Amino acid sequence: MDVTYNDSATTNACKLCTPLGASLVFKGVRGSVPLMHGSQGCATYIRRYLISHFREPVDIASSNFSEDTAIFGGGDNLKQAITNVTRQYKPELVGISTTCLSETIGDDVGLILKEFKAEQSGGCLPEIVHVSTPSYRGTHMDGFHDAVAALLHALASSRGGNNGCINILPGMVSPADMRHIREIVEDFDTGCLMLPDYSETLDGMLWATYQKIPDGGIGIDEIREMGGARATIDMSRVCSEKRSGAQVLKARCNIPAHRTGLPLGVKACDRFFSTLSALTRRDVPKKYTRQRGRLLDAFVDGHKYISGKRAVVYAEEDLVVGLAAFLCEIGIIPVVCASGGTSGHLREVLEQTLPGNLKEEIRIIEEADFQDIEEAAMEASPDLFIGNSKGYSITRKLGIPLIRVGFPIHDRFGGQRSLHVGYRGTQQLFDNIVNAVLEARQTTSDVGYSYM
Amino acid sequence: MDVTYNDSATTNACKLCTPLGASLVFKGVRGSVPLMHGSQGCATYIRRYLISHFREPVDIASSNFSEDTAIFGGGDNLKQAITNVTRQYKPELVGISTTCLSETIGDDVGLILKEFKAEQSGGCLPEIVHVSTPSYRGTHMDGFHDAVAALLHALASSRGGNNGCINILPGMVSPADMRHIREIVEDFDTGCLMLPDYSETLDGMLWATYQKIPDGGIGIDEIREMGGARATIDMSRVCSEKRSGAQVLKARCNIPAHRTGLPLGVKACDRFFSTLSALTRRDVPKKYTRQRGRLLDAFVDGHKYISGKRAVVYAEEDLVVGLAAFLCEIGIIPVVCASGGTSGHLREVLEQTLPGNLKEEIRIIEEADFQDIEEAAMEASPDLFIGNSKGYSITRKLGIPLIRVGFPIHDRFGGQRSLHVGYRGTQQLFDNIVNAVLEARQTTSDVGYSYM
Amino acid sequence: MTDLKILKERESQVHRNDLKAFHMGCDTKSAAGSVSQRACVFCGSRVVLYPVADALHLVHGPIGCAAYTWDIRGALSSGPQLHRLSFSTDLREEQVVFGGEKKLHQCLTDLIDRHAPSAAFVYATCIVGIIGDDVDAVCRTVTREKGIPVIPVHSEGFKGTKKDGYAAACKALFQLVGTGETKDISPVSINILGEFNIGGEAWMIEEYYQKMGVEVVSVLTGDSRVEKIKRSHGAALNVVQCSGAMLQLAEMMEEAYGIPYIRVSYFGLEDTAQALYDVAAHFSDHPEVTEATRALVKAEIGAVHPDLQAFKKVLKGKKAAIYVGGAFKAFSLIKALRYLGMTTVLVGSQTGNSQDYDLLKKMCDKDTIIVDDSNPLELSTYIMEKEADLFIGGVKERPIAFKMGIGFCDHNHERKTPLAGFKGMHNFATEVYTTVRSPVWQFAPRFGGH
Amino acid sequence: MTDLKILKERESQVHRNDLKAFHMGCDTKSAAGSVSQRACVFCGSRVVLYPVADALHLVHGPIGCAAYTWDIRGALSSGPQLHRLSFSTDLREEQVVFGGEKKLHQCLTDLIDRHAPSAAFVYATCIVGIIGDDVDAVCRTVTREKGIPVIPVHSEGFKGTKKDGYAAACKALFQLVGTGETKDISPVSINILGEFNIGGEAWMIEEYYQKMGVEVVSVLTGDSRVEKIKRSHGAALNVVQCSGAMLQLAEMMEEAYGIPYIRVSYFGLEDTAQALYDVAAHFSDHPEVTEATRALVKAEIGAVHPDLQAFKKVLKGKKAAIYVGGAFKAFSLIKALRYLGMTTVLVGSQTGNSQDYDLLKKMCDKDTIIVDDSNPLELSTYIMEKEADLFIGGVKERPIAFKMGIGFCDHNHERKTPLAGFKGMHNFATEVYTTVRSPVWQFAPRFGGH
Repeated sequence: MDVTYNDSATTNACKLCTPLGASLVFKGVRGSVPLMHGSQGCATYIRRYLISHFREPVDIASSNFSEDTAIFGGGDNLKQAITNVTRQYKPELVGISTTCLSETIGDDVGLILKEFKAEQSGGCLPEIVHVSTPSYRGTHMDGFHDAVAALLHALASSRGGNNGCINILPGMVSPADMRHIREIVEDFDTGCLMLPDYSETLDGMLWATYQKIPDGGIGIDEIREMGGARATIDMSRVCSEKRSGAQVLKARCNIPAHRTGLPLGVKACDRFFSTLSALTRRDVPKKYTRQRGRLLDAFVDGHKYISGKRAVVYAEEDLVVGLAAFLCEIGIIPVVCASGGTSGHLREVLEQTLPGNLKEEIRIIEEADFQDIEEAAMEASPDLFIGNSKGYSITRKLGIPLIRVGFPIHDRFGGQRSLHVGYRGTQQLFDNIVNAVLEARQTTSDVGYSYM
Repeated sequence: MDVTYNDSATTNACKLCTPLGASLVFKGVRGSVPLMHGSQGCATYIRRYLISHFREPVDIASSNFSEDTAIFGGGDNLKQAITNVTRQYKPELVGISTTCLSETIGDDVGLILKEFKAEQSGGCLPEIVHVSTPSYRGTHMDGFHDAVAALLHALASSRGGNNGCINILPGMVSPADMRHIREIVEDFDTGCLMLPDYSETLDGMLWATYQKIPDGGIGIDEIREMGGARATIDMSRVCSEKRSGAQVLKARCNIPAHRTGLPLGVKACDRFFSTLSALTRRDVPKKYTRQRGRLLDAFVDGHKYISGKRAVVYAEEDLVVGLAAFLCEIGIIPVVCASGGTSGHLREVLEQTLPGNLKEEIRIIEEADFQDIEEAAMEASPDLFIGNSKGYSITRKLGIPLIRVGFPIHDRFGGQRSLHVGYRGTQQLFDNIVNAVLEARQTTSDVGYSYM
Repeated sequence: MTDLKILKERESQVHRNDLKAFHMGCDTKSAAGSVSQRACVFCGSRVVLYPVADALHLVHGPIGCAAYTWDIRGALSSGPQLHRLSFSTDLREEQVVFGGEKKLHQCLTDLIDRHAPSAAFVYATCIVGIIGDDVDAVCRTVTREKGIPVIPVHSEGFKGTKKDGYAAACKALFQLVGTGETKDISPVSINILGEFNIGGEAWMIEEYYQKMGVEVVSVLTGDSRVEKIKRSHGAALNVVQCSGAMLQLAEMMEEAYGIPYIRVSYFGLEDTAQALYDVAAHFSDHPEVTEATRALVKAEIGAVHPDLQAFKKVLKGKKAAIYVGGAFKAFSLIKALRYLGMTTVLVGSQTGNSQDYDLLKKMCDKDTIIVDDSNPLELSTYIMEKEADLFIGGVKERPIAFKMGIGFCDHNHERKTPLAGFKGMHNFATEVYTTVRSPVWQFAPRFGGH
Repeated sequence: MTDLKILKERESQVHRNDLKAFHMGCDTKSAAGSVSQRACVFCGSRVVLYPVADALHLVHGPIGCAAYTWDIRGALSSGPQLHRLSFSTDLREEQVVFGGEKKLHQCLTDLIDRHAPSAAFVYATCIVGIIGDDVDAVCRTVTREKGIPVIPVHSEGFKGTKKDGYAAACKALFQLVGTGETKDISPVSINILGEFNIGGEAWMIEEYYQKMGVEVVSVLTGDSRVEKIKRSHGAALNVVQCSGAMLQLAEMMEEAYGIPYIRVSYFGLEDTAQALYDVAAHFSDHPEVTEATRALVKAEIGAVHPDLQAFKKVLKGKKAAIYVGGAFKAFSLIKALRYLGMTTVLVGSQTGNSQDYDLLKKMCDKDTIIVDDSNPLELSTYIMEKEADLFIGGVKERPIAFKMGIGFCDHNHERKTPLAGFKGMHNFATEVYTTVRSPVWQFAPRFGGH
């Protein structure tokens, strides 16, 4: 029997479902509560998964479908859910994502919300934004990008007049990344409107009293302001252009869009910094030229430890692109570049980005699961893995180090604080890679040098 | 036969010799070249040792004693050396440290320099500062502190009038630490005069043309200005007060001195920040209260992984004090606190700092070598070591992790960039400790969870 | 009281213990829009079946359900590790439109060929019912084709609560029970039900029974194998661990095979001893069992008692909050904490029933807060009001405790430490001691840290 | 030429190779104030004796000399690891004033009791001579008391150059030579001198000799044992590796025991083959040795040749700078680089003598810079002027190369990779290839990176 790829089972998925990405985006808006329209389990599982990475409360409400709901439609449940969330959390925004269940039974969420607003016309309602995220269509990254686009679609308005700010669509980076990106943009003396921004909401402080909705996030007014910005920098290169938030801003508010890719690795950072420099007509601040200088110095100091090493890279597609390009800069061959992502653009973007002479040595796997990655790794005799925690069992079998980046980090501490972007993030990653190689060499050596 | 401690051999020293510390200080002055008065080997060995940690060129000149010199005195060699260094390097300052050899033969360096200056009265000489550093008296830390005091003694002048700056005597911290300390002080809108400052000279960028003396360091004019500062913050608590640079500034220029200890751990950082706050009459900037908040959040998130663990700590004495106090904050018992240092104050300062209820569980070893540390560790059944690379062979035997801090880091990469101070440095250290424990648990487990 | 606005729908599910009777409004579905800590039907089934280590567990649906349950539990296996892999039919839009049976059949075939499992469980998730796949039919076909039991688990998330998921799992297991060989089984024999071998707990308990002279035919489902489950009807007694998870299987086995069952808990010294004595009592015609049990209990308690007394000195008077999945676990926790000198100021469960709550009411002090199917806002409010020193719950409760500067103990399936039995009590006490005594709380805002 | 101001004292030590004769001003002490890359007498002794793995190495002096030489070299031992510990009398002011003999005696006694070494070397450092300790007397006393050879090494740092340290070490070793049993030693036997088993090089070379049918009596001092050194006078031939380090011992053994010696190098295919053939030639009355040597060389070269050709394609035309301790090593490096298609644009050594430099002159192309006892300013100037792609040196040279964006290869004692023999050449070529071809240079300022 002829089995096409899509006919086979997924073993140890290298992706998550769409509503997770959308919820993460809603967690990055000030005063927002994510609400999933579907069964209770979806919200609970996703909360658990996010909590284990971020180690922060992650309240996601659910419309809690029952069997009746599935038969008679989820309208009443959704309305009740919005009402209850509003009463308990007093949110400024309720971010609704659908689940496969509500999508499959055919709930028309737009219509339900229209009815609801009409019914509640007397009261003071929060903003309600909804994004369609059936988990049988795409991955968490699609949910993420679609939620960004939905927010901009609902809120961004052309306000005639340039507010001088720069819009940043960072994609699914860490809270530490978001803080660093903001620091960089602001060091160009320019306002930064970043969507989403969960740098505080998912990496916050201890509380004296319980915060129903943690402080932080981009405000609704700020999302509106994105329609009056100087430009949009979209850090995704694989996201379909027509689906992207940058496109919404361009089409609606005429904001020029720049797709820089993730600023990871020297060249990608240079691209980002020179974009900022051009947009703001300011020189790159000395702080960053020094960081860059130290990074290059480290590249040289460390190159002999890692030159010619072979790495398996897996993550969200944009992170794979960033990592693979960076690895090629430092002389590590990304022999396997894999992602569970389904954008369809990974191969194309990688081929544009990576040096042509390595083409034959690099295996690109789109829509990968960890079984694919394991099989490819067994053939590729890699020296190390770079990716999230989920590859651990494979590296354990192979006896090689795993350098943990991205999401989720479930078997180490501080994933929310790990920095990937900028010269500083690249420096950390570089140091981690060199040290992983040194540690492996030291540990497996009979001699155990204390001097390497 | 009755063997007193000092009669026995030192096995695997946990200290270095005095001129190393002095040279490091001279590397932290702009336009300065360190010059060792003694045999060639001293400079070469010390250069090699420093290069292996900092991975930067470390030019240290030597007066290159020969047998004749040792017999007839080193005056001519020293003069010749200063002349040659001046001709080749065009330094602003030549920082002379003696070695055991020149000290033992009784060279009167002060007198030699006086003669030299008289002979050269026509020419344009660099500043020449000298510090007596016989390696049979004290350790590298004594050389370090004495060189700071010697520089201040030679250069700092009361200039009548407060320049508003704050003097920082950071002690032997990393370049990254120095950058961070400067960032903090400057974020209080206050000038920072830091002695020494090798943040750029020993952690620099690639060069287009060879730099005889790398850029960076505190300028001679700035050292002079230290005599007109608002206050001195001395981060050493073990250094004999009467020997310290802070005392020179107090005695000579009437600058108030504050001994904060190293800002490592929440309480020590709080002390440092509130000192700055009081001196500048400014609130602690929000950036730092947030760093502090996230750090405490991490303390709570991570406490269960590490509570009750037992650590062996060894380093320079002030670093031992900082680390031990920090460990007690997070519930790790520093069962062995050891240093090769000979200040005589380690026990006293630790006893002031550490919680009384742990007294019986903590073994303090002054003037330790690694044989002492190993023996103490074997008895203390520790879970981890925290210290420089030199403890690796012991942790390898014990099969427990070594968290590398301080100097030297010879078996890992990026020691010059490792941050120990501030809330941010404490955060990194905390994350490293938790992750070392998690890694050990994961690796040694039969199950190999990818979820911890 | 606090300024918390309890949702109207939830007013009957939050109570303060006092002399007045109250009726807990439990066993209901969660209010729409509540951030319930509950999971779904699928979760209930997955929890029960997960530890069957030589079975293939195929989740039929879009990727989420499988992705979120991949290797997250501490249920150990002494042999095969097949249960730790995550298999999904990973349904795409095409299958949602045209049906997923063909893909299910293909996936099952491929996976059985590749992994050679002893049986396969096929979990039907939310949309499978909606798109109308006949999962039973596909399972029957593959059973026939591959010669191993391929068992559907009807665990559509929305079709009830986690408890319904337990029931679906029990039904699935019951299809295996009775199909194996039972000769050579001792008359002094039991099955252990509702024990999932978290951190090796089942191994500890099996060892107790071995020492007592009682044969353990099957553990359901800790470190379980399909072959053992098949012959579990040969046991003389079913010993059902606290949670309601597997009571239904015991009832089905009683009805079908006449095997009596008793309910026990292995948590805490008292309950563990009671459990072993109860089993011994069942075999009272074998007095040597009771004798061995006495010796065992004495030795085991003797081994942990001194440490526990030392912990007690420090823990005396500390206050605990408990929010767990099943109410039965809460009973044991209250007792165990009391043994350590601690009081329980809040207790609740996701899935307790009326009898459970009546019993809780009796066990608890006056003013203890008792809640059913609670949420973060309620839980955070009450732990602060009650000044709890410790929160016992699962991963979703952890950040609530931590944000407020309160110690935490994981008593859920993700933990890696065995907490059952006598040694487990020692582990539990150590963990409680460790978290409560940590110096980090000095920095918590509630203790004046800032 | 460049604007570098060569120190007047150093003008005779820096040359551009051309047709005119030049006389290298070498074998002098370093100019005061020059940042020489040289070490001292102690360093020379320590390098030679360090690999004797079952001896105690006690450094008599203040702490520095011992601290900086603790476990920093890749000299491997197949057995005891005593050489990797760092022992010091750690002299303090008290001993400097009142003398250190008593402490030395005490330390030796303690350490011998604790570690039971086969012999002890006592390194006298700078101030020991000055304070007047009679180290020889203490050593004699302890020899008598403990019954093992306790040998003074007169390595006061200022009393000459590194070469004088080699001499002191040779004298120390010579005290052991001749005190062991020599029966059972084959007439076809050698000692390997000047090979320190960095990364296991001595083991590779010993294996070659074994395959040739030549008995290796003793390696001096790689993976060495005191017992073996004692019987090394039983060998028929001393084979002295390139560096001048141990030539003096060979000369002393020739004089005392009539053992002839030959000088060889194991670096590069050509030199290694030559070394083995030279040894075989010495035993020409055993033609099977020559035969075995031919087979060995053929097989070994065959194994590495294809890779080397592949490297050569990429490396052809690249330019190298060499600055190493001994000049003999430089000869081999030039040849090896030439074999890889590379040219040498700068070459120098810390300790070469006139003959060495005359030979270098002959080997090098026109305009190659030749330096003796150079310093960072000179080296950096010339590597930039000559646009070197690779710098071969030690740890102190590394940052000079790296700062200027030039590849680097460590050919000193701290490396961990064996570079000797045929496989070593493969390692060397791999390392050169790896560093020269790294993509990081694209960012170097000299290639327009900024």
